[in-house]
Amino acid sequence: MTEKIFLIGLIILAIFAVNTRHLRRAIIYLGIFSLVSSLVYLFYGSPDVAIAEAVIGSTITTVLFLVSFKKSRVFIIYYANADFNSSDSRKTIKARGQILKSIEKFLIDHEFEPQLIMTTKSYELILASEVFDLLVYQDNAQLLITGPDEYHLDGIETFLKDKSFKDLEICFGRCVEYEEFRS
Amino acid sequence: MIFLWLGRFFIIFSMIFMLIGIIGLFRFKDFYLRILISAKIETVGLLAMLIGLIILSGVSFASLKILLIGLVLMFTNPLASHAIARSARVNGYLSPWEKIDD
Amino acid sequence: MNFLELVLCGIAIYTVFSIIRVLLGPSIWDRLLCLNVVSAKIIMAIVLLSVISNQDYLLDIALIYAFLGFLGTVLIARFIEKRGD
Amino acid sequence: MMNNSRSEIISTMTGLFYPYILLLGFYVILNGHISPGGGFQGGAVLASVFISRYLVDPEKCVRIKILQTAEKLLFLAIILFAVLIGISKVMIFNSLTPVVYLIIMNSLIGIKVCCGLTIIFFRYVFYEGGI
Amino acid sequence: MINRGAIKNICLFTLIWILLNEKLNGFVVLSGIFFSVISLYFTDKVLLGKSYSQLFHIPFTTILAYLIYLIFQIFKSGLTAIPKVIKGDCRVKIVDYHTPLNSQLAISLLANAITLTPGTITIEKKGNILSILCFDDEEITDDPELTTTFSKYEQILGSLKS
Repeated sequence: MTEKIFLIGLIILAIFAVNTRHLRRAIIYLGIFSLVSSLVYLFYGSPDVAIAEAVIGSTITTVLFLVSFKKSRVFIIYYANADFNSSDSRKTIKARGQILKSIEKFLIDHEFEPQLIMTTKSYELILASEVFDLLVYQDNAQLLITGPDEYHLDGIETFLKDKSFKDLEICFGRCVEYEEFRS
Repeated sequence: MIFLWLGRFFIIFSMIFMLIGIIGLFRFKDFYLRILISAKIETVGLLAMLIGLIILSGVSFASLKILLIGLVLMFTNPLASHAIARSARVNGYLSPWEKIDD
Repeated sequence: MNFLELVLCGIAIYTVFSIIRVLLGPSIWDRLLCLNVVSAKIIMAIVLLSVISNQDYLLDIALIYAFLGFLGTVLIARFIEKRGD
Repeated sequence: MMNNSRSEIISTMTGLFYPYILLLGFYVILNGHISPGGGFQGGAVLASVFISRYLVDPEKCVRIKILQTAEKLLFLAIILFAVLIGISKVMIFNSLTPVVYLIIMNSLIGIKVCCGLTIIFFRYVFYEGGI
Repeated sequence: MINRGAIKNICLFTLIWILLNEKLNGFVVLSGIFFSVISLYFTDKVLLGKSYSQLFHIPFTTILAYLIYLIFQIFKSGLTAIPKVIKGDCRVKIVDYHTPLNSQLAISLLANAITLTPGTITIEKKGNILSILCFDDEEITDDPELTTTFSKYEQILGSLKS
């Protein structure tokens, strides 16, 4: 009875670890998988394997996953808002979430590891001090997407063109100045 | 006989504590509140469960080993929660109460 | 069903609920926190199993988890703190 | 915000556990023939001491060359020991009781596994970019 | 290298070795002393680079008083945290606490105790200033209860040398 509950949990964890889009989450799912599976080994009477699973699963495999995960190409996305305390309308927030999600989907399809950073800094400060691959800047209902790399920006533009976001006005900038975007 | 019921009392006490911890995990909407209350109440449940099992199994090498497990957990468990809370703080993960304050 | 077996079953149900929180958790730190919670539950279940079945050698495995379980959590936490969700 | 990357509490408190983890590893290796455990598991426990040392001072590396030589020598020793026991069983009956044979074999395997896993860990962490 | 602290530590490790083996005879005691000496020597020479016995010198009475008071405090504040879970909403703040302790180990043990109690978590330690995450109650402004608890820990841990 009890071990069947743990077995069902194992199956759920395995499915989620394989299907998730974010590799960091997969590492944590696999950590819990190894914990639960070592308990299941005990239920079926093999403490030898359980000890090996406990030691290896909690230390060595974690290190190996983390080091090999660091080698994947990371794509840094900065998201900033013009006024941080602004209470946007519900529709705008929903559309912004959809856009960020579809950019992440595009990047994962092209074998990048997206990393989303939300800041409260101003536009000029981010351009001057931070290293980024894509900058998403929101001013009420307007959205500016810019970045130093021409190639991926073109790809994202063609990818986003197919979908229509009616609540946001998207503007792509190669090296657009902030004043031009404002006017 | 009294030891049997004392041990059972401690185990039921720990089960109630853990139930409250699980409810808290689902009820709070903020990470900092979850780590502050729920995860720590789980630790209370863990220690109470180990004390109950020591009382149930009497004086033997096995109960001394359970005592050793409890002692070790009292030194290693706070390290893990400190590492998690510090990592969230260093990264600048904001929670709703801070956004209101700024 | 024995009293201790009933307690073990209860811990199994609690573990499943913690796993659901791991799968739901909005940020990555919520998931990491629940890994810590699940590992505490598993240690408890191993100690209970050893008391139920009177096999003292199972306590060694719980002892190994108590000593080494925090290493994985600390390593993952350290990795995440620079890179975010 | 806070800039330095390692926590002082963790680096202070992890040092407290070193001898206990070593004792646990020796216990798992030596009692491999009567309780669960054995060479591989005990060696992995011993190797995790080095992983926890990485938390304390991340810059300090071990000399990998020495570990590699030791691992090769231990591998030879395992084979040679088994062959010698086999020969002596043929020549003189029951020269060594099985318990002593198992303990010596387990401890050789344990130290070899500890060397191997430590080499893997430091190789990954220091030459492949670190965590 | 051979001093009283090292002999005390070897006795402690031998006790733990007997506890792990779950039997008490001459062979177990002898092997326990042997492996204790080996692990202490290995820790000193390879892992730490310093003397373990000097670095982690904790008197037995101190650790006993610390643990007993800690368990008492954990259960007490665990009971007081239950209404907060049922109410379901709280506010959190970060306070800086300045300890008069000067030993590195004593401050770490204090931080451990703070983290283990429900309701408070140590986030950062810099020198002897601890950043603590705790509740933000409107009624209690100066946290007198928190400060008395901490000063009790400091009284217990004050005997540790730096």
